[in-house]
Amino acid sequence: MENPFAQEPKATSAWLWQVFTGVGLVILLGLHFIANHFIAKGGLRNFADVVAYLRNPIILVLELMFLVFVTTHALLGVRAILLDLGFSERTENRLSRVLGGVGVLTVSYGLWLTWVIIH
Amino acid sequence: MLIPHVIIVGAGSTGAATAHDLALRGLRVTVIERGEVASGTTGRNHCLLHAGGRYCVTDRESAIECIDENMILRKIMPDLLELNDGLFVALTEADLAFKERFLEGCAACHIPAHDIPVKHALAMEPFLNPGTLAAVQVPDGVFEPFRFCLAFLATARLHGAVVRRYTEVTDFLSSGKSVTGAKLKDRRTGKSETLGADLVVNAAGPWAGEIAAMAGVSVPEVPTAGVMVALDCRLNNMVLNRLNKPSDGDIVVPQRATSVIGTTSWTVKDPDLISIPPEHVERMISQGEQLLPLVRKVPMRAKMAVARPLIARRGEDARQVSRTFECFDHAADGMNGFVTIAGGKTTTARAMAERVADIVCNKLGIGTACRTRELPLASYRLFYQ
Amino acid sequence: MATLNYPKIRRAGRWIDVRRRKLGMWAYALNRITGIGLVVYLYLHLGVLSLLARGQSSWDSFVSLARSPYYLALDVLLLAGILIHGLNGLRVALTGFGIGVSAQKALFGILMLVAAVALVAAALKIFGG
Amino acid sequence: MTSMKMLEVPVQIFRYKEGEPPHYDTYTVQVSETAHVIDAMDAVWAMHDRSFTFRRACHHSSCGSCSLRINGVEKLPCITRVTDVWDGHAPLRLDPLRNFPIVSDLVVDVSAFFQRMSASGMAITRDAEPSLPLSVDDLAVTGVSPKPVELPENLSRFNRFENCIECAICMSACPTMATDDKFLGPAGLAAIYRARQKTDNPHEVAHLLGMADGEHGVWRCHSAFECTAACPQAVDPAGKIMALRRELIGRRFKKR
Repeated sequence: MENPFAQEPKATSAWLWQVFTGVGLVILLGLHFIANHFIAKGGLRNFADVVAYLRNPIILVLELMFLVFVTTHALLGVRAILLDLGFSERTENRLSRVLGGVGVLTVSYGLWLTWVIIH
Repeated sequence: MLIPHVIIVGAGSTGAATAHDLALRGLRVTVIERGEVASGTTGRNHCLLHAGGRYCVTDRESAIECIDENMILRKIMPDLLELNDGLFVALTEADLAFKERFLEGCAACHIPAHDIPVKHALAMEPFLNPGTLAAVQVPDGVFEPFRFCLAFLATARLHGAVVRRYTEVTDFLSSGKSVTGAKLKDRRTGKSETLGADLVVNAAGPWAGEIAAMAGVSVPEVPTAGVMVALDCRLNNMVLNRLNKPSDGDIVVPQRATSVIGTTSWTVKDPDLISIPPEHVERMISQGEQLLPLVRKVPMRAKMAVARPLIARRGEDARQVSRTFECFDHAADGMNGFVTIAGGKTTTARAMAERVADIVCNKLGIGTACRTRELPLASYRLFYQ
Repeated sequence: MATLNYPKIRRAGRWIDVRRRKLGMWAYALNRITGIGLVVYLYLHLGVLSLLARGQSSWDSFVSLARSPYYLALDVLLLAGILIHGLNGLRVALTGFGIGVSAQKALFGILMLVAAVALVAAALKIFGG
Repeated sequence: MTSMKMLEVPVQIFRYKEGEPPHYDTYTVQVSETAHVIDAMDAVWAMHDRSFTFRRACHHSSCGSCSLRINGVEKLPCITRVTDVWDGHAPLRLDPLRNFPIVSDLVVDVSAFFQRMSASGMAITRDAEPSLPLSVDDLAVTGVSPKPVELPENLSRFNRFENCIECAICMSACPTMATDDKFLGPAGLAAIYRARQKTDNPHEVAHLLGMADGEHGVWRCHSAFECTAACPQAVDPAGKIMALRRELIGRRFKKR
């Protein structure tokens, strides 16, 4: 059955993504923390170890997922706080777009960094 | 010609209904209320939409007013009423003996009354005293006094009426022997002003005497206080009345999430501050407990007291005083342009308004007839928008 | 009729005033404080990682600095923020799906207990080496 | 009148009049030990200061007009006993509701609240709902919200007013409401939920859920549950908001 209000702008998505990435982070962050600060002796890897660590394809995928999830979650959170200030419709849309841009930049920075490290 | 301007003093049920009636007849209306809407007698009433049974033996005039208005209000504010009927319950032989006179009274006043089997009554009212000897079902109802007034005022506004809350009448303007306006004080700003009027309607309930005095006339009114007790839980579906002559604590009105027991009756000097006598509260509990044995087991949610405006000569016993209303055209006392509507009860507010509006229009030479019997009221929520 | 309206800027900070408020309000305030803190940290973290791009020496010198107890203390603080935010987040998610709505206070209590235990364990691990 | 134990209660009241800076005035009033806070307010007005303005009507938590903050927390003074909120020494502080324009003293302009209630279209009377608690044991625990039960045939016609008395306390307690003036708010969303329960007409449902699903609908709620904590009528707005979220999420996944 077609959803009568499918066309209307909805906020469900934002919240669902926040929850989805949030739950994802609980898992990924667990791994990230354990891998980087507990397994690694002294709580931190030196340069060589980091490079070796990231060259492991599974780790690489997990870390990149982590990057995307954490950025999305963080910026959706910032957006929620900003929307609480009840700006005008236009300002709100603009803020959402700006935050989207910030997200893209953040992720691409992360990708670039990883690429540099691996090579 | 210029449309006449009428000032109504008081935004209780009478003032609100009068504003609606006059606005509907095309007059310019300003309601002056010193507090919030229904912050006086109306707000603190028993919420009982009378079917008239309570008065059908002792005061048929009131009884007939009640059943007529009851039926009209069902038409004009259907969404503002809990319509679950009421029971007149006999608990003693004396009550039982009263039943015949009660049924005669109902018949005489055209109040549909049904003598129903006790087990049927107990099925509908699981917490009713199991010792019940008889139960008569009548079309009682329950309203919400605050919204009752808001609905009338919201509709009056749609027809151009102005409602000024937190504004006090401090005096009246007069030229010779007639009132020409009022001196007002805005309690929100402390600023004073004057407002001209072709006529003033005094609908100040138990304060009508004070207001009338400002115009140099008097009203034979006895401010009579009553105590009510609201329980922390609803114990009955229908209004429960004691099947006997009106007396203290013989009605339990269910409303929303509470049951309200009422009421007592004693005359007071100053309606502004009525301290609640503890023994009256206890009397409400002990009386209510006869109808609903659980009453004493339930925590008390609130207790309130307010003065009702009863018309009488001083000294007369408040219970014997007729609950009907009266209009006073003070032209008879030598003061023109000043009319007082006193007595009555919220159930009959619309009829009171119709009566006083007829007098007002007659004095101002306006021919239009009353239309408040048929016209459904606007949403009370519009009052605040 | 002129009314008294408090400026938005003054109202904007109200969420942080939890005096005399109930548990849910504390949960919300905590979640927001930790959330903001974590966003700030995220970008600091990404900034620091740029040292990796500058090559071995700059990173390893940072690592040696980062092993000082003061820095580890900050790690514990960070971990506290993550645990509170993450676990309270679960409460928000669950109630949003209509799960445990009536028991949200107990839910919060339990989750925070878990957070506390995990934090202590982690702290011991971190300082224990 | 029999003798009753009286209390000497200092009451510190927020005062505001147009054009003057807001401040607090303190009055000491005499009330009986069983008095409610509204009786103390009445005494201030009647005996001490006639310029003091506040809203009130029914004095038994049915009209919802007297709502304010007692020592910072939203309450109905008509059902709040002085002895339950007064420590016996410090003045009892009375402030107007938050998140509403202040008209005068404790009087706020509640039009924003009623606009939301109108938007929901929730009728204040409902049919065929249990209006009584199940048993004596329930009286204590269920308070104002009887458990839903199957009514015997002859009882099913009973109707009753909604528990929500539109006191706007939830809008004052809500942290989101403090800044987001477009937020539908606890009562508004709870009303949408109640209205939605009443209808299966797809267009009405779409309209109601559409409102709830906007940027300033259920998703702005931060699950602080302050509304439910403050509600004097056990309406549980937060619970209703979560129920709406659940339905919206359900529909979102059904759609695809």
